[in-house]
Amino acid sequence: MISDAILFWILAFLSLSAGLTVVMIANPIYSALALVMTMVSVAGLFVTLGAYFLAGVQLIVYAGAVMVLFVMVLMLFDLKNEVYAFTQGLLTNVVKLGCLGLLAGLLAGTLVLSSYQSQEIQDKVVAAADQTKALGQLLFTQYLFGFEVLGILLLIVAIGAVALSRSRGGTHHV
Amino acid sequence: MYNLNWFSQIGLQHYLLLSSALFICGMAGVLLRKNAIVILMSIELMLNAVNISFVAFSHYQSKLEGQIMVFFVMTIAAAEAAVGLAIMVSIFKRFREVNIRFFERLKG
Amino acid sequence: MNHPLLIAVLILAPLIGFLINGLRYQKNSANLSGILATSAAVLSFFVSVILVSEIFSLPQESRKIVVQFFEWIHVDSFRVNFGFLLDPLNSIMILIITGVGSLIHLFSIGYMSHDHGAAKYFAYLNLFLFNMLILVLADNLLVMFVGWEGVGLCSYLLIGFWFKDSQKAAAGMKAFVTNRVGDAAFLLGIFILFLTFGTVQFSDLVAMAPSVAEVSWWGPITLGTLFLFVGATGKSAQIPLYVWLPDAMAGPTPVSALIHAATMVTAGVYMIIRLNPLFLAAPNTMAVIAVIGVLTAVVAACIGLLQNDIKKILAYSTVSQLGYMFLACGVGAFGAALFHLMTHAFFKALMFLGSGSVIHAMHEEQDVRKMGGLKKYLPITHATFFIGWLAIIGMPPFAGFFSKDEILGMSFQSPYGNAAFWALGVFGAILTAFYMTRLMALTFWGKARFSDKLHPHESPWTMTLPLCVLAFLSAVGGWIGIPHVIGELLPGHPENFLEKFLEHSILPILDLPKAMPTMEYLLMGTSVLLAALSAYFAYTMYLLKPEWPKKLADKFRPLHELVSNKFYVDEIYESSLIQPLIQLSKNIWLYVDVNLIDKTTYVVSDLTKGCGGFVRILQNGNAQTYATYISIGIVLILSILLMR
Amino acid sequence: MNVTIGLADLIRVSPMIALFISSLIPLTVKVLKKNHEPSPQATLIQGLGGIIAAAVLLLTVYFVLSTGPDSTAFADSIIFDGVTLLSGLIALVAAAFSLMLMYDNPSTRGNQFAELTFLTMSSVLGMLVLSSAMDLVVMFIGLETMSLSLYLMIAMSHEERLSKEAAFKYFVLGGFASAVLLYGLSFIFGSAGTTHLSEIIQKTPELITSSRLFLFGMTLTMLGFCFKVSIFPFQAWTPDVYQGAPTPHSALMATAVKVVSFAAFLRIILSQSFVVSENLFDIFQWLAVLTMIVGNVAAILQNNFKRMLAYSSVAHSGYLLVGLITTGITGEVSFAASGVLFYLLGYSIMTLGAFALVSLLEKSENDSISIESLGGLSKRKPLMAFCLTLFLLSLAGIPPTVGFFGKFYLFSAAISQGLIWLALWGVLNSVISAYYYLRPIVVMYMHEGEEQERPMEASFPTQTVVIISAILVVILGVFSGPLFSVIEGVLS
Amino acid sequence: MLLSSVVFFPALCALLLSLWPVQKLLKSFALFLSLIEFGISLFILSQFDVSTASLQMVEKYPWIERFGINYFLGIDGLSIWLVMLTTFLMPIVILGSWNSIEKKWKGFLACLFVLQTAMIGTFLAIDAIFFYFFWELSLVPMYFIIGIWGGQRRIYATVKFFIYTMLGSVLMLVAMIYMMFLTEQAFGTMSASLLDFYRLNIPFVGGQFFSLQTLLFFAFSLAFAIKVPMFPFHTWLPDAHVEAPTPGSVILAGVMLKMGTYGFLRWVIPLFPEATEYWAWLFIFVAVLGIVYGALVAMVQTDIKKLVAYSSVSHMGYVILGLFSMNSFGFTGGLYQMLNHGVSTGALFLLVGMIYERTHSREISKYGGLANVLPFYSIGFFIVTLSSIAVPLTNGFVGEFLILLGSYASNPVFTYVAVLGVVLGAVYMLWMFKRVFFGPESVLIKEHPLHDLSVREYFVLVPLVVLIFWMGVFPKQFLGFSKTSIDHLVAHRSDYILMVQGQEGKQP
Repeated sequence: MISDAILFWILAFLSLSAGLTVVMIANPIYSALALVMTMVSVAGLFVTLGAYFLAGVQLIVYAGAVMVLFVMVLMLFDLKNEVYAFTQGLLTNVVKLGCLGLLAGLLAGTLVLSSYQSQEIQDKVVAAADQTKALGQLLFTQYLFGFEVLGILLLIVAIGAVALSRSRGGTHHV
Repeated sequence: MYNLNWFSQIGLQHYLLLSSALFICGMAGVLLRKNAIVILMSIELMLNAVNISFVAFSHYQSKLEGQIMVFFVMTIAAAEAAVGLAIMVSIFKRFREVNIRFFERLKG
Repeated sequence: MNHPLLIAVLILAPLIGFLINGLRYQKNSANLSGILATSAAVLSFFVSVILVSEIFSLPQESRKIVVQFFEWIHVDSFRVNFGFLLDPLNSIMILIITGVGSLIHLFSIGYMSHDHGAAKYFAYLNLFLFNMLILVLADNLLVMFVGWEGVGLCSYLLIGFWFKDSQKAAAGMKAFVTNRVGDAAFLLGIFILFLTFGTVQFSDLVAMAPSVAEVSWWGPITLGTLFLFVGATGKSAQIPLYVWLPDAMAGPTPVSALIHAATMVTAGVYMIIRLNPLFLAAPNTMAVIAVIGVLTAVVAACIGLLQNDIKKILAYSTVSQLGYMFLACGVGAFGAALFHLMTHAFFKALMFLGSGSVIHAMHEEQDVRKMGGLKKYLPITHATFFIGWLAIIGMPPFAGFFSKDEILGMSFQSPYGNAAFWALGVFGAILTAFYMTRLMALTFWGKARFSDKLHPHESPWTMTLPLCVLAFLSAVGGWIGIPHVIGELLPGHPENFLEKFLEHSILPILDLPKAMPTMEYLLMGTSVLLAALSAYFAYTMYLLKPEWPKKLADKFRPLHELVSNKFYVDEIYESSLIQPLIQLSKNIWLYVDVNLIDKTTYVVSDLTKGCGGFVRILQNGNAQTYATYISIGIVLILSILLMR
Repeated sequence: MNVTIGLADLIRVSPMIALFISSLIPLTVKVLKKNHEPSPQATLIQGLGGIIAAAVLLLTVYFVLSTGPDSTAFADSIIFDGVTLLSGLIALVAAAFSLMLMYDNPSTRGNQFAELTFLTMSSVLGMLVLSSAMDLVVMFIGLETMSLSLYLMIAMSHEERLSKEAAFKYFVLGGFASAVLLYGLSFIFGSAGTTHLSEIIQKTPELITSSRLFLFGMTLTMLGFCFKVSIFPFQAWTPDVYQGAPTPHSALMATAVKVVSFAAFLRIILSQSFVVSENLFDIFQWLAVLTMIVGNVAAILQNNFKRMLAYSSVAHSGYLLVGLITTGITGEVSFAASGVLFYLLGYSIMTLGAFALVSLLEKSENDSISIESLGGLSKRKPLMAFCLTLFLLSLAGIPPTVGFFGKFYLFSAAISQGLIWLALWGVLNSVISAYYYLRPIVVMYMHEGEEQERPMEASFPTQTVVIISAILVVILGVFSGPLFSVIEGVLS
Repeated sequence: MLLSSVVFFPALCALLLSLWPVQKLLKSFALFLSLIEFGISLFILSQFDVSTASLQMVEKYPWIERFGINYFLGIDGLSIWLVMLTTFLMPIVILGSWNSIEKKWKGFLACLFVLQTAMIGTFLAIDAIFFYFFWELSLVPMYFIIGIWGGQRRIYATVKFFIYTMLGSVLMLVAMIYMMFLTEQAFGTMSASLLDFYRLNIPFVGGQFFSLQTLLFFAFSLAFAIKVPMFPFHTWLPDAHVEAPTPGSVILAGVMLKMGTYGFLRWVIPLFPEATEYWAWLFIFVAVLGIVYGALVAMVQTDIKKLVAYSSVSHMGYVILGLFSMNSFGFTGGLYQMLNHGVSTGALFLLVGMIYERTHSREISKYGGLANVLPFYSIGFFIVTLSSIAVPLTNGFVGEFLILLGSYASNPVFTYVAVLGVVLGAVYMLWMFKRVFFGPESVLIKEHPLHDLSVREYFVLVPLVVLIFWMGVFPKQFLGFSKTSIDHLVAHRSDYILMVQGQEGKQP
């Protein structure tokens, strides 16, 4: 248990600090790299929660594909190191931060004070393979429709992105 | 010792708090950052936070639906990122600008 | 005899005359129009003579002809017919109206012969007759009100006849509006009487009038009659609504003679006489009427003393004489009031027409200071005017003597009267004698004060004939109401014809003390003597010692100023009523309408637009700001959820 | 868990399949023609054909195959009930009209019409999914399908500056709102243990009081939908995006997107949250009032016609929210829900008409239609001016148009539930709205001498849209009674 | 079918006219159509049964069954003359605007006829929503008439008119809907029929403003008060009148204002008897205030049309005073005054329009001495002025007299103030008359070659003048049609129920 706790705290620290870095650091490339760090640690958290398949997907899809996309775009833009990370405006920023702080407080308060169903769960150690199988079963039965639509969505996005790139102002002029 | 217990006994609450912290972090990025691409990243961050919370719920209630949800969210996040980046690229190619303050022509 | 037909002809003849002349509006043949109109009036006169003889032929108790034409308004319990009633009381009136009216029509033919608008003039004159006849023949208050407003309307039209002159038009308007004040009160009177008695028929009202007098000031009868009296003050030019009448002299002179001396202005008196039992049941009203009457008599006479416009003098004289009539009504001597009404109609019409003749001769000059010595140029006019003068200052045996004397006597003797009324009345008579003599002296006697280029000449026969007829009537008209005390002295002991004739129309004054002949002689003598003295004084002052008036004026400068400016009544009305009203209206328009109500709407609309502007400011185009709104919204909503 | 999925399910979703397949046709043709743009007429006909086919199938599925409210498919993840049918049909009609506008509009016609058609139809596909979803997951996917297609469509406009900005803003804020919505969903899942709407609805009355987590989740989810239907304070994107996007897209967003979002919102609101949580009820009442006010007062000051219509659409969302709240407190598909759907129908038609006229007036892709530029329209195109007048009067809620009856049903429902003050706010706001709806009429008919030289091309499809809408505005108004009964019958 | 035809024939005319192919004969055709419409209404008048207070010639078809809303037309003594007034004024208006409208004749006529449909519909609709339908519909054509064919500040005026009136009426809509639900509670089925509304017993609590009947009462009253218009909601009227073209002013003053007073008579007073009774003082107070206020403000106007507009405020104050006196005198007088005002103010606006056509000025100060130049015009104007200031034997007198009588019977104190209006009315009208028609000829008059009334203008004026005297001398012929209805209203004010002719026995 303690090891779990230690692992959690490390991952939590990593993900949170990386997340903060994403937000705080001026250079977008560093932001992107920090985001990769966050994703990886989130994948680690998935592992601690026993979602091995998702952890894999997280690494491959997110940290791999998506983040590469981001980095590529950033490279493409060739943005110089920016001086200011944040938009200017003291008053508005104070308002924004205050608002965020309040929201954080609200959420934290609620989460701390809430009671949860089945707080202590039976430590059901399921083999990774079994779980993935179950996941697959669920995906192709109950959530089949969503899955199909998701497929179509990806197609749409693919075609749309191409179309956009070929549109006026896009990357590929015809 | 409640305090020590709270640190050593990791439960749903911890994950949820972490998730909310990340979520706020992402929100802060969206609200505060100047660079449009970083704003897109911040949205990704928020989605990740949501994912943590889903998985945590899924784990502690031993309901796999949460994981399915995460699976979908990831896909959609990817699609969203693709669309967002496509839009950004098309804008950047034309106007050479990623500062969010650039997009203030429409107002009033 | 077919009474409805006769009455219809009587009333409609002038209306038809009006329509014909009205449609010939722009035709430029004054004589033809005049003849048409005059024949309509004469026709009415003949018909009224026939009708009056009908009345005479009826037994004394039932001298009454009632004709109902059609139902006019019928709502719920309120039911009014176009109904007419002829009884001894208004027989006299219709004779005066159609008779004097015809004469004045005749006079007008000559007077208006050079005017382009003659057709219109005669049309209006006929319309006036029509309305006046409706007024006096009406058998209920509402139909009377029709005539009441109708004559006011004609008066308005005729005063403003020469409307190109703004002042004359304004005078017409002043007359109408002042009358309207009275009319509004008249309406209220009608409401009160209707709601009290449930009817507006004269016969019913008179029959229902309680025999016990109403003591309270707020009783319905007192209130109703008071309002009717206010109506009468408007129509009959009494304080405080008399101001229109002197201005009304802006109209053609025959109009002044007909409307503003002989007939219309007496409508108020007629109305009170018509409803005399009702007024008798309200002693408070009677007191008010008497006081107002005598005050008007004196005040108007005072003003008349120093006027220089010949017609204005006559106008104030009219006001004053009307005051006597109201005094008579107020002391319950309704017969005397009617009597004076009649004699006054004769001599005042005569004097107005005479003044018209003078003005005609003087080429529209009306200032007596610029006349003088007209006696030799206008012999007939002078002669007739002289008779009128004698009549008005109350010299026996001319008409004015009998009627005025009766009023003065009654104001002393009647239970409603007292010595003060009598004294004031006599004072008024003295003043009357003075200003009338002044008028005669300045106009006809002494030296001519007009330029040599002017050659006054006597008027044509159409103008002098009416003068003669009226002079005759002014001379002998009083004999139909010879008082008993004098009658007894005369051969054949002529009885008071008028009194007998009106016996059933007018309630006798109860507990009238038995007249003491000596007392009556005394009163009579005093007033005649004083009037004669006053006349002599005036004669002296204006003919023999022409420097006196100026000396006197210098000596009593403030008083002279006050009187010659008519006590500043017009000015007071103007500055205390009319100007404030206009200012008030302008201000409420500006401040309430434009500034308050409209501004409020603008403020509301500006506020809305302001909110819109605020939203537009919030909508600053920055996606992050929008995201902030979303966040703030979420925070607020979640915290509200938690807090409550 | 025994889940069987078979042919029946496929038949149920046949409208979506038809839509998907037909959406691919123009693209395929384009590919076969070696990337040369096929004739736009053919593309338009293909697109319209697909939409009509979908509509017909939708009707068939509803009236022939399904028997009652339990006609679900794919393991209860989607449902074909009255709400689906009506909102789906309205969305399809709106999409068809928008497509006809795209055919003509200078910022959308030309060499990418095939792709645009594909994206439009994909978006509609997402809408159908959204309006029929009974599972939060599916709902989210539908929402994203619809939105992502729209982002792309807007970004593809020939006009570059403003539409790119609009696309970007829409995307960022949309993504942000999606994240919020998802976060809410996670809470709901966490406290209710399911993503299935019918189970959630069952559990709501108990959970909403006992579990704060669930309350938050429900609220955040609803707020996510509030964003889509532009409820204050989540309305800020609306004017910017409607103004910047090509007019046909704005038309689509203002109508179809709003309709299906409201339909999905309706499903969530039917969870009786309002009945149980007084707070939530109060908050939403205020949101409705504020939305109306904000939309209307801001619209007063607008000079850009599209932007004005956008604000007016915000205000209309406020009215609709009144209806939704009424539905919420009855807790069942009642006459309030019928009112909402009727209003959506009427609102869609008149808004489409108005946008169609804007589209008709646009000469080039960079054109912006100010209200002043409508000057003299009554002389140049009296029929079009008359139609626009009808739309505006209808939007203002003047009889005999459908707008009046829509408001009548909506506010009747509110009054029947005792929400008189909401109805009062509603009618007062419609007075404010009259103020700005009258302005274009003033300009068209009453200003003289400032006639704009604006020769209009005789674009047949757009004019057809205008005229059909105008006729419908009147017909649906005068004969609203039977239609309303039909809607009520379909819903219950 | 009679009522349907009288309501919808004008709409058909509007359609016909907008499809009329040529400019030629357009006006004549419109005139012809309006005369046909007048003929239809005359036929209705001839078929009207004066012996019953029930609704006659009823047409009732379900419209929106779900809410119990019906296509429900019916006529009785309260509405018959208003319908007649509308149809009577229409040909006159068309004839009167022959030259004053210079452009877009087709649109103008279409607006006019649609307006006629809306107005007659308002007078005849017995169903709440149906009534509201026409009520709001009437705004639109009038909005266009003022806005397109009006004067300089027409847009300001027309928007003000529209917003003001709409503001009032939306509250009424809410109240109507609420009452429909009340009928559902009371009788089980929802109904928007006025006849069912009459049968409702709406709870009333005396001193409380926030009690049901009082609130409903005020919601309705506000709508009607703005339309009438009553002080202080009157400020839209002068603007609208001044800016409206002559026909617009005539219709606005002649008929549209009556929609407000008719609303009081048909809706407010019978529907909310207790509240009416309780709050009558307020309305009488405001009416009296309006009478005096309107007159005073009219007095100092410099624009003839504005003067006439404010005189309308004053005159409509009389109507309200009469209606809220709530006795037969008041009701009858109020109803009669509505017609009088329609005729005389309509005529006044026509006359003002005629002179405006000639000189293009409405400034009183620019006029003077017209009587000399245009004698027949002046006579016409004078007669109408007389009617307006209620000289006996003109129509105005009968109405004003009855109103004041009724008001005195119920409320003497206020009547004393109201009577001031009689005086002030004469003041402002005659003062204006003096300034315009009397005095020396002004520069403006000398500059313009003026011609007296043309044959067409005689055709416009003579019917009005004839009617002025006819109504003044034989009011009985007019009041006879309304007597039974008014008696019924007076007798059963607190439990007012209206039946449909032929179904009196049956309980609906």
